[in-house]
Amino acid sequence: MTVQSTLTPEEAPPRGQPAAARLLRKLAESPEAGVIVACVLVFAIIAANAPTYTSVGNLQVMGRDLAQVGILAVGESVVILTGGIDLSVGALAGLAGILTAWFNVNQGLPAPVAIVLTLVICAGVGLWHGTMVTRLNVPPFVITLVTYTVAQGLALAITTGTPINGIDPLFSNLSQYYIGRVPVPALFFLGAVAIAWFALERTYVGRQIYAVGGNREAARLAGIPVARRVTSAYVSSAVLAGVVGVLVIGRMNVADPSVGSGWELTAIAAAVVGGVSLFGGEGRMVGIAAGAILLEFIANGLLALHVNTYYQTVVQGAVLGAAILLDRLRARFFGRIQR
Amino acid sequence: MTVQSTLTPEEAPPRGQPAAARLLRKLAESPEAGVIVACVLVFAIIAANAPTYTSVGNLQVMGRDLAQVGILAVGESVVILTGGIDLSVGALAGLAGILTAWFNVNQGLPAPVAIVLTLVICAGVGLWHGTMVTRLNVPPFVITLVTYTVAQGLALAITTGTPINGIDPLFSNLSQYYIGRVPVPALFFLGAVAIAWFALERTYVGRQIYAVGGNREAARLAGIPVARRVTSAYVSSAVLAGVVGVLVIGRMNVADPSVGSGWELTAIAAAVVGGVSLFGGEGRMVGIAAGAILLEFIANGLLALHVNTYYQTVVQGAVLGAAILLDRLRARFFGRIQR
Amino acid sequence: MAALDDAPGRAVTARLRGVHKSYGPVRVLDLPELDLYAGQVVGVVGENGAGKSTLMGTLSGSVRRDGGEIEIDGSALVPGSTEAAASLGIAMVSQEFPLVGQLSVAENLLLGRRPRGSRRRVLVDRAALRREAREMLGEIGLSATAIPVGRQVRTLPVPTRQMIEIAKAWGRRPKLLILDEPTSSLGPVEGAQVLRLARELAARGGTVLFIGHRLDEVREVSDRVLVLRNGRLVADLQPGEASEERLIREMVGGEVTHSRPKDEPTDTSVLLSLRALTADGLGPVDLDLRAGEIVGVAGLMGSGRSRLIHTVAGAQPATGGTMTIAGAAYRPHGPGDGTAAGIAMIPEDRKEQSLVVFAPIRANVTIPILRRISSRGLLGPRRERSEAERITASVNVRMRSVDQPIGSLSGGNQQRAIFGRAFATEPRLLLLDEPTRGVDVGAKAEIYELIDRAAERGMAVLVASSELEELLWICHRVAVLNHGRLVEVIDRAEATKERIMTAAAGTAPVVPMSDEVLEEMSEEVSEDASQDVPEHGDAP
Amino acid sequence: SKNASGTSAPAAGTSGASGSAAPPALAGSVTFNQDNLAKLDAALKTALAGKDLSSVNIAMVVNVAADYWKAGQVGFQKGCSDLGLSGSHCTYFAPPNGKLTEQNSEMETLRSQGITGYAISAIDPTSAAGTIHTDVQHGVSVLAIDSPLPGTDAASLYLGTPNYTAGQQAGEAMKQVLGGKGKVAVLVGSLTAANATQRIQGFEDALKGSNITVVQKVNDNLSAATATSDAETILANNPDVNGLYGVYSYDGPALAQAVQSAGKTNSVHIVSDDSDAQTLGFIKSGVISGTVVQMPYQQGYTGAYILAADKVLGKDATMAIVKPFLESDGSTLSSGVGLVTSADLSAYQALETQLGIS
Ligand SMILES: Nc1ncnc2c1ncn2[C@@H]1O[C@H](COP(=O)(O)OP(=O)(O)OP(=O)(O)O)[C@@H](O)[C@H]1O
Ligand SMILES: Nc1ncnc2c1ncn2[C@@H]1O[C@H](COP(=O)(O)OP(=O)(O)OP(=O)(O)O)[C@@H](O)[C@H]1O
Ligand SMILES: [Mg+2]
Ligand SMILES: [Mg+2]
Repeated sequence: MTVQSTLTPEEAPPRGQPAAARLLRKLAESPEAGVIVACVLVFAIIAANAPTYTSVGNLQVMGRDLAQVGILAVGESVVILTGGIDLSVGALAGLAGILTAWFNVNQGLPAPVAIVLTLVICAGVGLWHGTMVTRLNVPPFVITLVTYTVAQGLALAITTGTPINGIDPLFSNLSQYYIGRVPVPALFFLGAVAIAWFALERTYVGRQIYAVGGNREAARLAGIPVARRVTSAYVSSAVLAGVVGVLVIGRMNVADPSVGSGWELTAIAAAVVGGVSLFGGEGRMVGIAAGAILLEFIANGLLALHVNTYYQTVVQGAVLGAAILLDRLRARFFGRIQR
Repeated sequence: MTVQSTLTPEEAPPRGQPAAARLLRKLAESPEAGVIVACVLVFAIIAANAPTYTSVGNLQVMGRDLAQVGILAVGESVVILTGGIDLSVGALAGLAGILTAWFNVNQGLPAPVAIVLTLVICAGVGLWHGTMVTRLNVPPFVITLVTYTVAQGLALAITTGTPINGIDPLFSNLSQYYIGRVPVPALFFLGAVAIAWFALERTYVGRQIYAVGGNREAARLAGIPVARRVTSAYVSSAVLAGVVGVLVIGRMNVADPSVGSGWELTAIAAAVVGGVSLFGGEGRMVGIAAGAILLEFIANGLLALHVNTYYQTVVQGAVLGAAILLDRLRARFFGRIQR
Repeated sequence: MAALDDAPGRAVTARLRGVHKSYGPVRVLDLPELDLYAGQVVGVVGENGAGKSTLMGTLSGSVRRDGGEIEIDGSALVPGSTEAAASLGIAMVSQEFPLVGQLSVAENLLLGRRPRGSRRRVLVDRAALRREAREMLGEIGLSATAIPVGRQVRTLPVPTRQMIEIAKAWGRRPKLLILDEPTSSLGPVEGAQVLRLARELAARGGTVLFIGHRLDEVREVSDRVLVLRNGRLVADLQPGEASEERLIREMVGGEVTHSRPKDEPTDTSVLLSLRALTADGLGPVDLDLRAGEIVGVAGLMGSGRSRLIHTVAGAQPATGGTMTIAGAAYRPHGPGDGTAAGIAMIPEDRKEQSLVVFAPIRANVTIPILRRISSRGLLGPRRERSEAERITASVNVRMRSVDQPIGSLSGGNQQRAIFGRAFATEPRLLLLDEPTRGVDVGAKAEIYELIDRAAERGMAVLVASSELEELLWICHRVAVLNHGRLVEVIDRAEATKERIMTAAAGTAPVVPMSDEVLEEMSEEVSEDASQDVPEHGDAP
Repeated sequence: SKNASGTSAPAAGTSGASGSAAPPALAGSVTFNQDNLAKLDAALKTALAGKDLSSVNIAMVVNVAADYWKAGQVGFQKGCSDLGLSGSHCTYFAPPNGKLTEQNSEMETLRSQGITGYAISAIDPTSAAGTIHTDVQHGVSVLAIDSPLPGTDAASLYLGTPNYTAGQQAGEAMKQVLGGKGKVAVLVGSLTAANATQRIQGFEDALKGSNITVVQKVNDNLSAATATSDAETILANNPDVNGLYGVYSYDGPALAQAVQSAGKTNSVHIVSDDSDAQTLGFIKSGVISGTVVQMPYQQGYTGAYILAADKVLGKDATMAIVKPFLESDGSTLSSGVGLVTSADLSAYQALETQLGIS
């Protein structure tokens, strides 16, 4: 009995399209396309209506803003890629700022020591999350919610509500200097994106993180140290939150306990808008960065446009909604078959 | 045709335990046991240390509090059971309060009409969520985040920040009266839990919702109208948010635009603490109610214990963390096979 | 069950002593003593739930054994560690196709390890990765043009994924290769290739554990056949002793027979009628199905068998043609319409398409009949339980109680439960897609009997299957699909394997498929914008 | 919400210099109403002397857990200890997030704890009305602090200063530093809290008739970090703005920080509220021209005395003692308002030290 092999896929159909059209189509199909297009559109529309929007000064402000929620989004995404979630990033960033300032001002430690100490503590928090999630099977949502609450509380308890003043000038140097005309914090954002991109796409550990998020059982059976990969995601997220905390106190020149809470939602939103699936294993750094940038474009743009304060939130929501619908319609017409 | 069955069922293993021990073990194995035990423990510990905690007055306060986040948690859970999430519940509750008051005060509609109109609008919002999720495949996190933002903004825009005064006394009658010594809002909470329990556990629609959340494709192929079930979950959640909004303005006797935001996190936390899986298909009303009650016991207890304001949040987080660890350890020793 | 003594000089690859495993109170595996020798293919058979997968799991580390010692080439194997097992040279192709759908073929092939000879320890050596992936595919006889290594795995059909899974295990150069039902989702060509690979490894001095339900296959490939029953080793046979009858007797502890179904159905009224039916990748199909008739659907992988089943069930939209059921026009907008028209379908993928694995059996078997068994919308727990018990009893599901999660049943028992629930909807038309995949001989015979009984009761049955013998055995007629088109309908009197295969493999004009599907099939995932060597480059 | 406001006449009225190049020196005032209140405290203490205070169980409920209220808490606790009340009969509560519902629950909880009286800075007077009504019916005395409670059972006595007046004073100061013309942006932490809306109203009313326009009002949602970012955004997008008003305690420093990093300290003038350490630092360095301050310490301290007297002496007897110290409206007991500028900074800091606040 002669039988032909059945695994050969059908040949590609003859395509009449020229190369450019195919490239365009390919771009339109990629899940990141929607958010990037939305970024460009939103930027263009606002710039056309608010002359100051594209001024160097305002772009610098946006750059500094991105160093906050944007960096958090990078860490958050890594956790989401493993199929988890980290609700603590905002509160932890706030606490990290307070801790650094407290070490520096109240305990008299030099700024670099205070920073390192804080980052180590943050790493410890990430380790704790990872351990609880992998060893005790605590749902990530729950354990990081606990940290969120505790961190917010600790920030209040340490300061008893009073901002910590008199931090080392090094902090504001970090935050308020420029390289060329690019503010240093914005470079931190770019750096975080670049490093995360590199780590996720170009290292074994990164690819294993995708594997763990995509199919945990398969990853485990293939001998990938699942617990270690998951834990490392939580550690990265927590350390990045620490970095944000340090940058924020530098920017404000004071450590205020009100900082950070609520940012986790924006960070998660940036990731999801950027194409990260909350089920894990899917999403890329380009999209995540674009998601964070889109949210910042909108938030800043509404101020630049002098939208009436009372309507700002509505408009912000509406623009976000429109951007997402756009992306969905794109996916419907150009997208690959969805899961 | 003769076939010898190969399928003799295995005998039940001989069990040496007496009935009582088996019942206890069965209880310990159920996923709701942990949170119920935690409720009892937390209540007992606080009651022993704060004499006013168990006073009728304070119990009434807790009852009224439960009518807020507790009812939201019920609706939220139904959405989570289908494998989705609804971030809009808190903001929508806030907006619903504003809308009702605005219809009543600014448009001069009678209170019942204002209430019905608001609930219809909320149902419309739920329908919108369901449609976007089922037809356009928008991630639930994203579409409800948009509603969250827009609802918060609309509440501000309608009121331009000033609370709406002079609402019909009917609202406060709803909220401030007692049946026996039980405050009416607490009865709303109990009613919502009972109805949700009944609908989920005792009707075919409810069981279909579990099936949809457990395996959407299997449910679809088995002929369950998946889109309709998912949409109905979002509608229930939105309508319950509307009910909470109406109750809240009654309790406060004014419609304040700051109400509601942030409650979604507590509602989700109540559900998750109560054993609902964020992946859908798993979790029961008893646990959800217990989760909401536990969070309220803790929040109110800290006030009753006169815990220093600055430490309250830390302690709240710590107690929550302890409750969850307890449950995890229970699951480890008694639990059924986890997914 | 002493070790075979025909291999006195052979090195022992794996030595198992007192290995056992229990789930709850049930001991599902209990092996006092077992040795596996180098240079052998060891077949393992047993009915569903006999403990085959559990045994393999303890060896590969995916299941943590409760006790006992395992030595691989003299080194002790730590329980429950896949890493330890892998480092001792054990590789497993498991029943569940554990690939990561979001990653590329190449990354899946080298999941959890680096390309050989690559000096980069931290950074992914993408060139080496792709090179080795292509080599790995080549080693098992697949060409990299057939399976582009940059393509996302979830866009590939099931059989291709299974071959990738085999290439993945093979590429680890294992000392002990475990194949858990590797051929159940494969076509004949690939199936034969897998058997060849097993022999090749044995010839090189490795050991292969080969689990299968197709007894002829197991006998053909094995040097030694182990039979498990209720977690115990009940027979350890040499190829000469392992006749099909003997194996079946040992597996089930008795005889199994199944006679061919009654001749032509007496009722000749047409129940389902398809005219020029087309759907994405399917058609045109013209077919009449009479009440009480069992019609098989044969074809190569990807020929559209599942699509035909899905289209009739309403799960995939028809793009043209007409369907009528008992004379009435039938235009489903979803599977719900199919159910309402009296159709029940059993899809091919249990885990993805049928079950809520973590939910109790009780909830799983009532899914399609929830509405019917409730009165005025209400459904009491007692009613649900009694229905569930009735359904599971009607198909002899082996279980402790209906409250057990269905995921804890063995594959065959899960399938029986699904059959039970399909019958519970009392359908007029039964659509079966690979109904006996991963099901043991005993249960298979029972399922055949259930199918017969359905036909006798007047149901029309449409069965898609990759097992030709199965179709020849149970069907009145066999419809053959080739590239989505219905090319021939063969009566049982004329049906032979050869005739069916000729029709199925014959070169037919390519069916027009929508651009989207073609594009989907021919393109690969772009891992990122800067991906340097696109697979298009390899294609002519 | 981190402030209240003052009625005492600002001493700021008459600074003549108004050149737009050099910021005109702003005269300040830090006298508040202390002398008056000190006399009242003494009178109450005398009346309470020798009485049994063991049944007194009082609380102070403020509107948010923030730095501003630190002084209020210190004052309240000092008042309690001066009266010899035990800590467990002296509850201080600050809603951690400044949410209306947090405050409402706490008020209901207090009643069930058998409180005899509380001083409250209501987040929303209307919503508190019902609870206050019930409380007063049950013999609990309620004292409005920080913002008055018109139309409630606690309308008869108010200890504090109207936010509207504080806003007006900020407006007056702004008029002076800008020399009567320019463009102003306002940064605030809430668009809903009464103290914020009243202050902005006062501020805008004070600017009426001048050539100063408010071009933008921005809400930072009670987050200091958002305030910083918003402040920078305002500056980047409004090159013609020359005046900034920061309403919440952290808004002033956020604006100052932004002005400093934009290098506009000479061209943009800031008026703020409250006396954060950072704000005072910026006053010293001249980045902030002036800040409107109140005396929450006194609201806590005198509040404790009044609540204790209500319980021990009875409401009428207490009112009789308080009466001579009231403002002309017959219900306001002013805790004063001041304007801290570089001129009176040291005097203000000396006062804080004396009260044990900082
Ligand atoms: N995770 C689990 N929890 C509980 N019971 C389980 C679990 N996994 C397997 N079992 C039980 O262990 C027994 C052996 O199962 P196993 O999967 O080894 O059977 P098998 O021989 O591979 O069957 P099949 O041919 O159907 O694949 C079955 O009774 C099954 O129900
Ligand atoms: N456009 C589509 N819409 C809905 N379902 C689809 C679509 N394309 C394919 N499917 C379903 O995807 C599944 C897998 O497709 P595949 O190509 O493997 O099936 P097939 O051609 O029917 O193969 P086989 O003959 O081996 O069953 C089938 O169940 C098919 O019904
Ligand atoms: Mg098996
Ligand atoms: Mg198929």
